[in-house]
Amino acid sequence: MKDKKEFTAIIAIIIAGIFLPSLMPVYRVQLSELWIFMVFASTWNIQGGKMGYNTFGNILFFGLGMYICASIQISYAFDLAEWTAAGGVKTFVHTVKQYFIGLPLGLLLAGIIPALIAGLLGSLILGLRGHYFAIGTLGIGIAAGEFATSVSIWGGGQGMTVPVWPKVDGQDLEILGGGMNFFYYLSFVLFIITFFVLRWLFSTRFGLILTAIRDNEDKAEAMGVPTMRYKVSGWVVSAFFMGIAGGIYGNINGYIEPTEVAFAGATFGVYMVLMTILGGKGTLWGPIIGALIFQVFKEFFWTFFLGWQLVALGFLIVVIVTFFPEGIMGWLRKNKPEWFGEVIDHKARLAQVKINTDD
Amino acid sequence: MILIQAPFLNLQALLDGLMVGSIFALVAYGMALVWGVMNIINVAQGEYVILGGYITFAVYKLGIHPIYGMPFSFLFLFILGYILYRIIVFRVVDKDMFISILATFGISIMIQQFMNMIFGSQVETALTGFGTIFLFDHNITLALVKVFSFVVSIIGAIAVIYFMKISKLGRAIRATAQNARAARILGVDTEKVYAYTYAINAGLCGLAGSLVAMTYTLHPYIGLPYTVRSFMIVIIAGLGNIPGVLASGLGLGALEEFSAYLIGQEFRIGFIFSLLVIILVYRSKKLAKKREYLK
Amino acid sequence: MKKIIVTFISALALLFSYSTLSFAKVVGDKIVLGAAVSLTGKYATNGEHTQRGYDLGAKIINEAGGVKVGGKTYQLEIQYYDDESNAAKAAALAQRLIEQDGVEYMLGPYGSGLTIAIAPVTEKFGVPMVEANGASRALFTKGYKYLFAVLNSADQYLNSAVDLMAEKKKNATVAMAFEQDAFSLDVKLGVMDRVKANGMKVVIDDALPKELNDMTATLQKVKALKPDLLIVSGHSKGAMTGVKQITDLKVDVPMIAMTHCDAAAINKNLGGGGDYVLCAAQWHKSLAYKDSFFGSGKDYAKLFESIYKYDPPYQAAESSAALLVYKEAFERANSFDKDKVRDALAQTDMQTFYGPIKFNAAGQNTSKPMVLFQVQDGKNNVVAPVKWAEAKLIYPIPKWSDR
Amino acid sequence: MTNILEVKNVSKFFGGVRANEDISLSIKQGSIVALIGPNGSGKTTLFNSIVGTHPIDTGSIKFEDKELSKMLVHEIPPLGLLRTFQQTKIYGQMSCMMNMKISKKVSNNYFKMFDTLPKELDDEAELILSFVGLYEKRNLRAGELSFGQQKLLELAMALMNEPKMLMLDEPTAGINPTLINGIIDRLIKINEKYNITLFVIEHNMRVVMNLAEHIFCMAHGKMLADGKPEEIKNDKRVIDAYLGAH
Repeated sequence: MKDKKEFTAIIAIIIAGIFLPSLMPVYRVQLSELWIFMVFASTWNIQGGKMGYNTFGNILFFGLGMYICASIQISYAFDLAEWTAAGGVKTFVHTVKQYFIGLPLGLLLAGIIPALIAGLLGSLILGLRGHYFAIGTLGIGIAAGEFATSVSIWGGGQGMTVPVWPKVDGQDLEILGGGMNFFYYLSFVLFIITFFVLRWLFSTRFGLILTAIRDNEDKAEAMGVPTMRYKVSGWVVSAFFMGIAGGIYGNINGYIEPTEVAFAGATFGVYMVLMTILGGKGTLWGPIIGALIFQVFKEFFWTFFLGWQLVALGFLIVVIVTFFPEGIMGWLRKNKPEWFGEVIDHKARLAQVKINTDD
Repeated sequence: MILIQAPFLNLQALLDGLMVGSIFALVAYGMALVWGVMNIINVAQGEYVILGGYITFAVYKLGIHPIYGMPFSFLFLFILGYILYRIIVFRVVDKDMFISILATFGISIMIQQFMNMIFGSQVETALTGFGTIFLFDHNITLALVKVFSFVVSIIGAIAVIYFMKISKLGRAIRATAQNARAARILGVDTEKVYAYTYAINAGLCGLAGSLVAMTYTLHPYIGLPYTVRSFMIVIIAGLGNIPGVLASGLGLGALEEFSAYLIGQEFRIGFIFSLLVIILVYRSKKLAKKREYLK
Repeated sequence: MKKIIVTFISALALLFSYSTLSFAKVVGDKIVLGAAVSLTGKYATNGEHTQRGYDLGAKIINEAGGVKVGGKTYQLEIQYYDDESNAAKAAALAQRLIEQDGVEYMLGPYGSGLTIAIAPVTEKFGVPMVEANGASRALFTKGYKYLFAVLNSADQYLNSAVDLMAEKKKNATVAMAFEQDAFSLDVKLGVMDRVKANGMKVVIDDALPKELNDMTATLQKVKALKPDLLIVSGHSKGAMTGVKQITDLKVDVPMIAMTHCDAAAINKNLGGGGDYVLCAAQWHKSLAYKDSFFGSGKDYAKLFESIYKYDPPYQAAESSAALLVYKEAFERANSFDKDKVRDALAQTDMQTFYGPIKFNAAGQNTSKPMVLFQVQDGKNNVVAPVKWAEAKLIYPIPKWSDR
Repeated sequence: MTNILEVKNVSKFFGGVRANEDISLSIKQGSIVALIGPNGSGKTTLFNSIVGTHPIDTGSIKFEDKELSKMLVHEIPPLGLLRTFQQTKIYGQMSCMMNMKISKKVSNNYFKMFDTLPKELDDEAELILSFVGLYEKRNLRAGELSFGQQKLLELAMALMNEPKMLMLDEPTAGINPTLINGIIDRLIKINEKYNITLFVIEHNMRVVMNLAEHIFCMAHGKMLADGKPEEIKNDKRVIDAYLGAH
């Protein structure tokens, strides 16, 4: 894609990201969700799009991140078990200091631990190919949720609450306009970082090899590429950002529940795939556009199709995957290849191969 | 450990397991069929089952004995399957399998919602009034309805196998499964074969569903476990291995029943999925030694 | 690339266009209450009971002249969203009702799990929420200021059943099967207290999965260990599956206690299989409570049945009661300021067809006892507390061989 | 001259089928060697065994005195031994240039993964593409090329990787006959200019005879004969088993 256009797009997004909450404060939740979704899609795209490994398991890292972050935030100040045990008869309140040391700590570990787990699991799971990989990861995602239901330190099926935004003498602390704004900007920043990291990653040899793996893994191996190393590294990157996204989302939602909030394979786990496909697999911008459109549709359904929203969603899914399997960017690439730096001159197509032996 | 305190429970668990397993096996047939022939993983499997159950339940509500619901369930789902194929599924047959997974997922949540609207989300069940049989002076208890469903699913299974062997359509399906292009060249109308394969799958699910309605309880959102298990069964058995499907279906049922005693029922799904992953990884590792991978 | 920017802009435009939809807490002569209930998903049955309860409450109050505030009468209107029985959605929708739709008075969702998910939100925005279906004890230990529950907390549901057992038999043995969710786990807490207090012995303690449709394993254990009391709690699924399979397997237990029997209508749907089961209920139509809107419980039941064609489960009754609480509070506060309303709610002390309602500091209705009824040939007859008992407890449950 | 590749008593069974049975051969540094034999005689299996696509049952394979038979597929090319495929394998969605550039050999250092491709790669890639005659097509998606052109691209990609020895599986199959002389010339140049040892499976005897200085002939999974082209041409067994078929 032409640099100038990309540049304008980036600027547009950054400006939007900074000013939207003040333009429409009442939509901050959906907006933060939008940025989170963009992170979902962009990171899923590393496997599903670039590498051709369709995973349903990335939700695992999201959920882990969510639980880890919350646990750290709490246990930095209090006893976690006491906190989760039936809500605890006494009420816990974080001081400003406790809160703002616990949170970054939590977010950091929420990124690192899932990344490590991805590294360990990766070498096992990424040995699977095609739909076996899809099913295997699906298994991991759901199993994680089911087992989290019985981790009592996390409140098991009860779920657990997340520390509330600290109060200074009764009033919500005013940083960046209170908790909601704070986490909005947090998710926004996370997205921006993710975006630039991926943008750089895809421009390096790494990104190209991922595409090579998608196109023909055997060939890559035969050319001496240690593909497993690339695949695992890719998953680690996804896990890292998904984990942090989870940590943030947990704080936005205020309440964590194993199978519906954290390891929500049936909702988020599927959304991230749809968003990417809708926008266009394997492109940097596809997932972002996909997420944007998807989120708008989703909110739209909730508002106007009360009780029918899932039917509408199901219908949307079917339409997307049957009619636009290559997504918006795919469509563009077909019709506007020059935007993707692909010179299509028919001279080249028709040109005969000639080898002049006299040189 | 309860299984040791009451040794008869082992036999009991085994029998219960086999009976549950037989229903799973029936559902798994359909999946194996569709997977093998059309290279599609049908995620809507579970919803077809539940829908089939509701058809039987509707019949039961009319005051007719639920066993007469079975043919209705089968036919209704058969037709539905055929229609769905003609509208949606045929678009994803030749596409990447992942696409088909998503498409059928879309179908499944739509069906869930429609069931919720039509039948309500009340937990329902159809009573057969079949009695209970006791063996070994009341140490073993079997609900006759389970025995009944066991028998039906076994018969259903055998029927499928024979259908595949004998009937013209069955042979066409097998041919297509082996090599669609060759079949086409030999004048098999693969489109038709696909459509009927998918319809038969749905029909089988319907039949299984009507057994579920009589044996267990129905709820619009309880479909997933059936889909999951049929995955498992087919993967363990391997594609195009119909007798294997029966075996692994029964095996899984028993295994699951024991896991319910040993590690607790709340882990059933978690257990199944972990098992799925472990099996996949194990098999891929074994192949990796031969420098190959699961295809 | 242009296309992308265009999409982006147009998307924003769409997002903006929502804000025109949102409307304020009081429009013209309408007071808007917000509620996210489960119209779909695993709680949809009870979500529906809840919604119907709310609707009926609003209907009756409006027909009786609505709510009088500052000499002007207002109609109650409820804005619903569907939380799909999903905690994440519930929380998001609460945010949405309050922020986008400007709702300032919330009604609770169905179920403890979802109420737990919503409570932090209403608390954050200081919006009062009168909830009728969140029984988990966890709700009342967090020091929430804006949460008011008209129902008894879950840890009281089956206590009286355990006590009954204790009366009948010294150091009896107990088998338990609880779903792994906020509500059932709390029921368990209460039960465990009583079990300890009465020096009973727990022989089976099973956890049921969320996608529950088979509990053969538990029941087979019960057959093997022959406990005196079997307790099952897993919403309607649990009650239905439990009774169905107890019937199929002819499990003989002297006493069986469950929750959600009436929501699952086990007395009708299971051809006598549900007989003799003890059921915990927040309310029962036979109770002699009265108020000026619905009259007695029986009248409420009649009215409900005439509209929705089935006997009202307590989930509906308590939901209707929530509306009465709001009306009364509005009129005492005589203002729409949400904090004034909140204080008025805190002082609530009223009689309804559903029972007396008076909140303690934690916002919990303590003045109303739970009731326990037993299914006796297809009818739900209250057997405890003795004060309300219509019929004698049948104990032990006759063996299947004699039924 | 030293032997660059030493294959000793290699056997490979697929179930009951003997794909390779007790194969031994050695290839001199810098030579061009051909491997001929009827279809299904186990030529490609031997190639696969050498580059580790499937493990061998018995025997040993040494490349520059390093034992290959226990190595994984991706560990072998860095040693300088590369193969092309009978059914072409290329990265269909990427442009030919990209195909070339990512074929460049890199050190095994982990962080090399995250290098951006240096500019000068373009010149090198273009040079090699024009060497095999694909220059005009460098910006097309590799998937759009014809089978023969993909063969050439694969050859080019292999050269990009700067191997010491190159194993070509039917390099002229599917290639426009008018080009064959060109290919032969190129292969010889590759051998001389870049001093790359060539090991070629080929059915086209004209190519073989013009190219190879030593020929191995396989039949039914066994090594039938080997020797100078002239000897092979007149070898009775070879004529019966293979050439006779012409």
